[in-house]
Amino acid sequence: MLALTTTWPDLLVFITAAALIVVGALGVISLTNPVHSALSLIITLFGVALSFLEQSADFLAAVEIIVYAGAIVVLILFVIMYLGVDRHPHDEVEPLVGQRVFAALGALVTVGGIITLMAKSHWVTGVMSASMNGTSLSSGQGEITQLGQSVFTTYLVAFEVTAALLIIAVLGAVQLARRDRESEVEQ
Amino acid sequence: MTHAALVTLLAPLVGFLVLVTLRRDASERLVGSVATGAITLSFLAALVTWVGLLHRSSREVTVTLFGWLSTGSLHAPVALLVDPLSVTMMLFVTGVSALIHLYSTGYMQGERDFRKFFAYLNLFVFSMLVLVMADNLVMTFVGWEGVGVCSYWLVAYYFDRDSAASAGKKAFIYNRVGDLGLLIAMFILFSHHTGLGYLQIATSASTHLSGTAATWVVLALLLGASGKSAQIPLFNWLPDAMEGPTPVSALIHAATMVTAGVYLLVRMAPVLALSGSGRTTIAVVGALTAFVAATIATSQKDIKKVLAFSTISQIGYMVLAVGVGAYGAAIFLMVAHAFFKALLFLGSGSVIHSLHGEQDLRKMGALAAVLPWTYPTFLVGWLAISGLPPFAGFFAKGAVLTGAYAHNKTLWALGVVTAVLTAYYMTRLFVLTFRGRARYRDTLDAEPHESPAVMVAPLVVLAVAATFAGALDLPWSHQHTLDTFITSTVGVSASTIGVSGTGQWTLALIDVVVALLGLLAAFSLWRSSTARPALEPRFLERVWYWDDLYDRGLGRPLTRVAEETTRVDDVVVDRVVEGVAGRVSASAAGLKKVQTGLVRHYALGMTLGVSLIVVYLVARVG
Amino acid sequence: MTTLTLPTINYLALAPFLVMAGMALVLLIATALTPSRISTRVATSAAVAAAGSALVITIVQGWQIARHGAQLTAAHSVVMDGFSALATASISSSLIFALLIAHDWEGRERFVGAEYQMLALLATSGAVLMTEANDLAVVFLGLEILSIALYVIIAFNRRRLKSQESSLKYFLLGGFAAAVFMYGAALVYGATGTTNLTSISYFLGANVLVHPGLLWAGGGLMMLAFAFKTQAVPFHFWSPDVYEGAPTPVTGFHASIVWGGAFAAAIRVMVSGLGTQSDTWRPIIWGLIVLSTVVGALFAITQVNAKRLLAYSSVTHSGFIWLGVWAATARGVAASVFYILTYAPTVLGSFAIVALVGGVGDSDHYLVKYRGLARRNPWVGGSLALLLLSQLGVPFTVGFDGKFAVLAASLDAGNVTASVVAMLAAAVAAFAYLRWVASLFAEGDPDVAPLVVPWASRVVIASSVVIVLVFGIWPAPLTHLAQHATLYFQP
Amino acid sequence: MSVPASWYLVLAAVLFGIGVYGFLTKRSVITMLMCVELMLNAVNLTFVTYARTLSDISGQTIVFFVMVVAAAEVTVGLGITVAVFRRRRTTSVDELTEMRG
Amino acid sequence: MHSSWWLTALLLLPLAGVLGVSLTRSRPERARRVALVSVGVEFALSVVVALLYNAHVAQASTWDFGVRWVVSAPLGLAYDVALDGISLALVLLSTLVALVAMLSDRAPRREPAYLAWQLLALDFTVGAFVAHDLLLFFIFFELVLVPSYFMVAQWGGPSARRAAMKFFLYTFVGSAPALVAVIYLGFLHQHEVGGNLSFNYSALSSTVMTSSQAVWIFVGLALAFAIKAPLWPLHSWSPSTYGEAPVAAGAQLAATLSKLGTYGLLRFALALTPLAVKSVTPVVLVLSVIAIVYGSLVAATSRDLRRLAVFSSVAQMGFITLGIFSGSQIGVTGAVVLMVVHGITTLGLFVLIGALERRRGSARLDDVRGLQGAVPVLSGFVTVVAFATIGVPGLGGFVGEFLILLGAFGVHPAYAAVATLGTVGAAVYWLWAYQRAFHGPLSENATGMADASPTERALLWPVVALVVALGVVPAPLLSRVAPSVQQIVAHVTPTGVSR
Repeated sequence: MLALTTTWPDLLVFITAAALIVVGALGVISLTNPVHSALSLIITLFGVALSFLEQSADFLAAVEIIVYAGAIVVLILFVIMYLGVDRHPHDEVEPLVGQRVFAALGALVTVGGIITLMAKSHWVTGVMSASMNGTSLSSGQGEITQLGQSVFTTYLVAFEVTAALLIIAVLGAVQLARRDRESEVEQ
Repeated sequence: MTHAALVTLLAPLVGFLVLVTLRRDASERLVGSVATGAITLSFLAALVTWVGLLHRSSREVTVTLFGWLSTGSLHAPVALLVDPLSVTMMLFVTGVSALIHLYSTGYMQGERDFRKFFAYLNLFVFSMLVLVMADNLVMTFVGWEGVGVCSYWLVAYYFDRDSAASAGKKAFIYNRVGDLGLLIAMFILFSHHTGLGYLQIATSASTHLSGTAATWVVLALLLGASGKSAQIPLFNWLPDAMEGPTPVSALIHAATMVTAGVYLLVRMAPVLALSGSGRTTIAVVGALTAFVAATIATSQKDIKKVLAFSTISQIGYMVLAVGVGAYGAAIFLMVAHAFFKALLFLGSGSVIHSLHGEQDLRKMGALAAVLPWTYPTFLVGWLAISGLPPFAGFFAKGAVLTGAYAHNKTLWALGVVTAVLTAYYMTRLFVLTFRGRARYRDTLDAEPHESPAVMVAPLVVLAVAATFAGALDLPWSHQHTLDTFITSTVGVSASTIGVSGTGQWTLALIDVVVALLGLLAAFSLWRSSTARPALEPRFLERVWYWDDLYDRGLGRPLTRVAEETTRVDDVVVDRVVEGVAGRVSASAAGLKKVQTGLVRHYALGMTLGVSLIVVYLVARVG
Repeated sequence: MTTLTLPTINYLALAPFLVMAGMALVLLIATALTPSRISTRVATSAAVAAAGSALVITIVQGWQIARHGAQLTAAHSVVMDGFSALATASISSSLIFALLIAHDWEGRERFVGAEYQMLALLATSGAVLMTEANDLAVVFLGLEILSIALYVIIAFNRRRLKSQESSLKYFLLGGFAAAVFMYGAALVYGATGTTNLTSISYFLGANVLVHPGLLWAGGGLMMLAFAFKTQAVPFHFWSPDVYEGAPTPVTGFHASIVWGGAFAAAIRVMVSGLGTQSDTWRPIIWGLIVLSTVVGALFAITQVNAKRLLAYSSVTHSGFIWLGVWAATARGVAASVFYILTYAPTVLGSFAIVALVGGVGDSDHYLVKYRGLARRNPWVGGSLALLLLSQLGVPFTVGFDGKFAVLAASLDAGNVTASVVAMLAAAVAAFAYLRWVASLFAEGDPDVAPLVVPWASRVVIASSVVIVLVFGIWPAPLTHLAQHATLYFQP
Repeated sequence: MSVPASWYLVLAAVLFGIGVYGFLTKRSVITMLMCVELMLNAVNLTFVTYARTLSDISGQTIVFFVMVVAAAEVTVGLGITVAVFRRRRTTSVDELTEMRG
Repeated sequence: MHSSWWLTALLLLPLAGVLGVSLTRSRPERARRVALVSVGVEFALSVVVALLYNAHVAQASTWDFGVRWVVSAPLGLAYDVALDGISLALVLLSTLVALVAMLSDRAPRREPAYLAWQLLALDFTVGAFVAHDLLLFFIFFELVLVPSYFMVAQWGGPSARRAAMKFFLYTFVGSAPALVAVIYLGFLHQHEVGGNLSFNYSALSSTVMTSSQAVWIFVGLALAFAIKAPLWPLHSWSPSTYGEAPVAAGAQLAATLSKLGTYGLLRFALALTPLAVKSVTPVVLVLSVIAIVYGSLVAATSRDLRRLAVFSSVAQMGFITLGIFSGSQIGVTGAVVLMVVHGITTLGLFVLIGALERRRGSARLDDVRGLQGAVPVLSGFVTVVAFATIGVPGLGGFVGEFLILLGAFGVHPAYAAVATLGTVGAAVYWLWAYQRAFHGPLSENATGMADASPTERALLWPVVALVVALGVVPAPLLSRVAPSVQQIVAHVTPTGVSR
């Protein structure tokens, strides 16, 4: 089955992407220094971008690198540096009794259950035609065009309201990060 | 005639209402006149009623006043039944009451709550009349309870004496237990569709009641009668009731109320007729009570206590008479007893009055000289109750014993023994009071004096009545005037009893002999002595330990049960609720620890929640 | 060359959102252009005006819907039906209340500027968007607009550490929940091939899924987000901490505006989108109901802090609203909407008083402070007592009518056990309210001065009391409205 | 032909699981934030995979929105973190326990 | 058929009183006058209604003054009031109790508020009694809790707050399942006949259901009612509540509010679920009999008049439930009579408790002796109340108890026989209690105590008069109650135990 449907390069790309993703993710959760975690996150993001590429989502792959790795993680790194929390690595002893066990249990059961449910459903049960006015992902057209069309038709409202989100982000950042001029009195 | 009956009934009520609304500072003369006048009026009206009834062809007259308890199939109107039985009762109740009212105006002079006393007394007479004049059981029950309430008030008249208060309570509660019987009897009758009116019952009992049901009714009635008429097993409230003023003892606890049970049984003769075993039980209870009470009376030291047990014993005779079907004899003895026992009580009241409240026989003696009126009248009463001819007691008791003889020889024998005892204890009482040394001088500083005229006059009237009441129902040539008169009600005539003329003479002779026996024995034993421990065993003095038995067997356990129940209520019932509430708050307090404030715990909780959902979905998808 | 045909947009449907977000933008620009900070009075007026306009617009919407029926617009991603109009109306009026409470609070705390109003408007616009979202993507965006703006205003009071701490907690858990929600949305997308709710329901109506596991997993995960926002146990953990930490005017947001959006979206997704699968998700909601009512009640009775108490109380109330969702019938939806519609003013009125009692600093909310309030300020104390009794479910208050409506709907659909459990839990929770009410009337500290009640709070308290009483005794107008708040699509 | 979609879906699920586990076990706010990013990336991966499987561009479009949301979230989240840090000198969530019960 | 405005006026008048009191609250004396006038007029109005009431309005029904006005169709909420003989009796009782209670009690502080709560309690009680709709009844039934709570908590004894809380929560927990049962029944009916949700009494009473459904509905409703009554063993809220309540509140609670429970049992729990009767009757009868015996036993040990009132009530409630579930028309009629009489005697008892507490600061019986010597008139009143409870004929209590026992005996002789013992129990506990405090030598702490004041006499004489009147001429009450009872009994036992 595997050999029949999958070409070796594809398989190789997948394995690479999967390796990047898993290693990066494990790095995020296992490294104690936030800076290292952030760098590890970038590895995952590259893996995700790679799998986007592999699944003909080229534009998203680019955005993933530029926005995520380029902007978000940099912002995170900036804050880590700004606060200087990298110099205070956290104690690796888990203070909460049973937290890890239950966390592992919860994550495993949830993910395992979801995978089971997916597998029971042959991984996908939807059909393309279900979308009332979705734009089909046809191979002939440029992916960006389709994406653009989708954004400005099906998801026009969604797209427009992201503006509100961005205003909030700006407003919030300003409001939160501003220092009070008057003395800060704990009440 | 119906109007006269109404006046008979309502005059005491009006008297009561007038007394209640009188000004607090009304003079004793006014109060006494109103009270006595009301009862006298009632008595006169009763006479008119009687005469009216005699001139009627129908001997049952129903006077319906208004509908009372009428709902569904229940019809219990306020209605009077004027028939020979009720008229007989009305006559002697109002008559004796009138005399005792008159007596009381003297006896109660200067007492606190004079007005209240007479109000209660009037109310009592009213209730008693309701009891005897009612046309149905429910209304009888009204009077039945009404006399109980008045008795409670009057026994506890000296309420600041704990013994009086307790006695009143005891009387009421014992009566209440008896009332259960009457209630149950009504319930059984009603559930057998006999109706609750006496005339209805008389006509429908034989068709609607099975033998078993009739027996249950009779037993229930007997319970009721034993409560009110102080029979075994509920007799021991009556001696305590002597805590009340002596006129009260005379009226309520000797002449009228305590005979209500007998009246009820006679009234229910149509039902009694259906249950042989029921009647036998009645007869046995009566005979036993007569005997037991008589034994106790031989050893009492309190003049009123002796009379109280004597009353119980005499009522025992009446009940015995009912049980053997000698209804006429029962009523005869009831009337005769009303006269001589009221006489004796009032006489003893006069004695007590003269001794400034002394009731102990040992501290009396030789009063014959100082009480010129009381002494002879008391003498009459003594002879009457002892059963010596020609006094009423001889005839009445004779009738009862004749009935018993015809029915059951054992019961008759018991009755005869009781007759000996009766003569014995009454003679003892008489001797200790009026003969011997003037022992009162040891304890009393003042000189005894005869009572005023208002007190003496009733004594004389009663003495006359006690002497001649025997004429009401003379057995010779089967006259049986009284018996014949009430036959229409009870349906059984003395002439059907079936003792031959010779037999009756023989029995009468035996009665006289045993009475003399007891009399002479007592004379010889008590003329010179005041204390004979051998003849006054503790067993008898303590009333066969009857009170102790109730106290140990019922009173104390019940008190404990009540206390335990209270504890259960405080501890268990409430604690269950508090416990549930406590458990809720405890679990709430325990739960509170879940909210640790640690965001990772919160996230974990959420994750586990999601896991649960996922597990459920996996399980559901199969 | 492909042509781009923009979808037609019914701006009436989007108008409430646009008015709110637009006013936020106007205020933002005004802040940027004016040299000094905008006065609170101006900012409040502007924001209230926007909310008021939104309210008016919903009336027009309702009129339109009554005449032309419900409609989809903007490529079916937005729906305008009776349900969205009523939910939006509830949210808009709640916003007016919340703004008025905040106005007095800002005065006490000496905050100036229009930042709070802007964020409140934006957050509310997110909630409004959720009520009319017909696409999982729009639901998600509405949810995030609402949430992210909330994170900021919860942390608004920079002087209070608790404010920031609670914001951070809420933010972390909210982000977590959002991610789970989106994962669920992705699975639903995979299961049905679309994110549009109408399409989903058509798809499910036309196809019987032999293997519904994927769909169920998606639905189950999405439910977490709704449960999270509506404070259903076990996804409620944030709420007491956030209620306690957040500035009191913001606390009032949760059970009114946030619930308006979250329950609206939950109902739309669960009933309209996944209504065919109700047999599957009902047991999950059953669990939420039982846990929320019981746990909320149990926690409520041990609280000593008014705001925490109200948080747990709203957890219990959330369970009641879920009862209506459980029914998944027109009656159920109407009942839940009615509940939200009436609970919002109740809880906002309560918080208006809590904010007043908290006083300057907005930090001391312990119940002991309420001792004797009804003696010092009879009207305020009496109002609070009434609002609490309404939450307790005493007849002739909206609280009873709401409980009655959801119970009726749930029983009508055959959910006896959960109904009984919920009622018993409500009885347990009664202790919490009653204790509070009792302390209001107790002999208080004579040295405590009576509260000064500024006009804005006065308006809020008076209106909420009027609503609670008038619609408690005469609920017909609201039940009528709720009855007509039908979903555009309901299987 | 590419690898089966199921592989990517499992990969995404695993990534999601790692994110969840990390979120539950890391104490630094910033690391937790990164874990949320991991989860969102799993979501994105799932969407893209389904977009390919269903041959529907919508899945990709939504990824776009998720990214916007992620950016906004991170901005605000870091803002809060900074604000808290100023007062408490810590980014450990375990020390934020002033409110409980 | 009379206009429904009579009932509406009955419901609006106390509310107007509340408004008046709150407007005049700054002048307490004037507020008191306003309150008294409104409750007085209310009483007069209820008397007028009683006189107007026609027991056989239509052949089919005994309901009069009816109107139905739907408030909210989706919720099934309706203003639906009507009177029949049973509710009429209880409405009269409520207004009388409210009037006397208000006259008998003065609050030491914040009296206007106290008066307003009393008026509200009256209003809600009347509302519950005139409700011809299960839901409306339930609403009023619940609502009564609020004024009761405030009256007890704010004007009660030292631990009144706790007591009031316990009372509120206890009853509230009980009514939680009741609401579920109410709604469930409504839907059963709606699903059967279609149309809007309706809780109309007449409509619901013809609902078809299985017997297990009937039992569940019964249990749900009966729990709430049994707690309110209170029926053993759900009485444990009452000692603390009656112990702490101020006199007027205590009178209202014990005399009328408790009747909401028994009324609900009869009117709704029993009459709406005929199929449940067979299976629940034994249970209720056993509980009733236990209540009678148990209440008497505990009452016998009580050293306090308030506690005596509590457990005496428990026993009396046992009689009432015995009557209600006797399945006999006579028994049910007796139960209604006893409800009224118990209300009146309890009212008298609370007025007396108030009188004693004003004089001695407590209604304790074990620290004083010989009161009859000091206060003969008050003692007389106590005696009358006691005898009415004991069931002495000629007083109202006898009529109730006798009818109950008579009716019950025909159907359930064993239960009735045991219950008859309770009549002895009442004598035991009352006479004991009376002897303890009123008999015996006058103790020092009772000397110089003032006897009944003119006001107290003016309040107690009507109570005595009523008790006597009900005992001597019960016909006016019976003739109004019986047709209504007959309808219920005929409905519950169609085969007809008409006895």
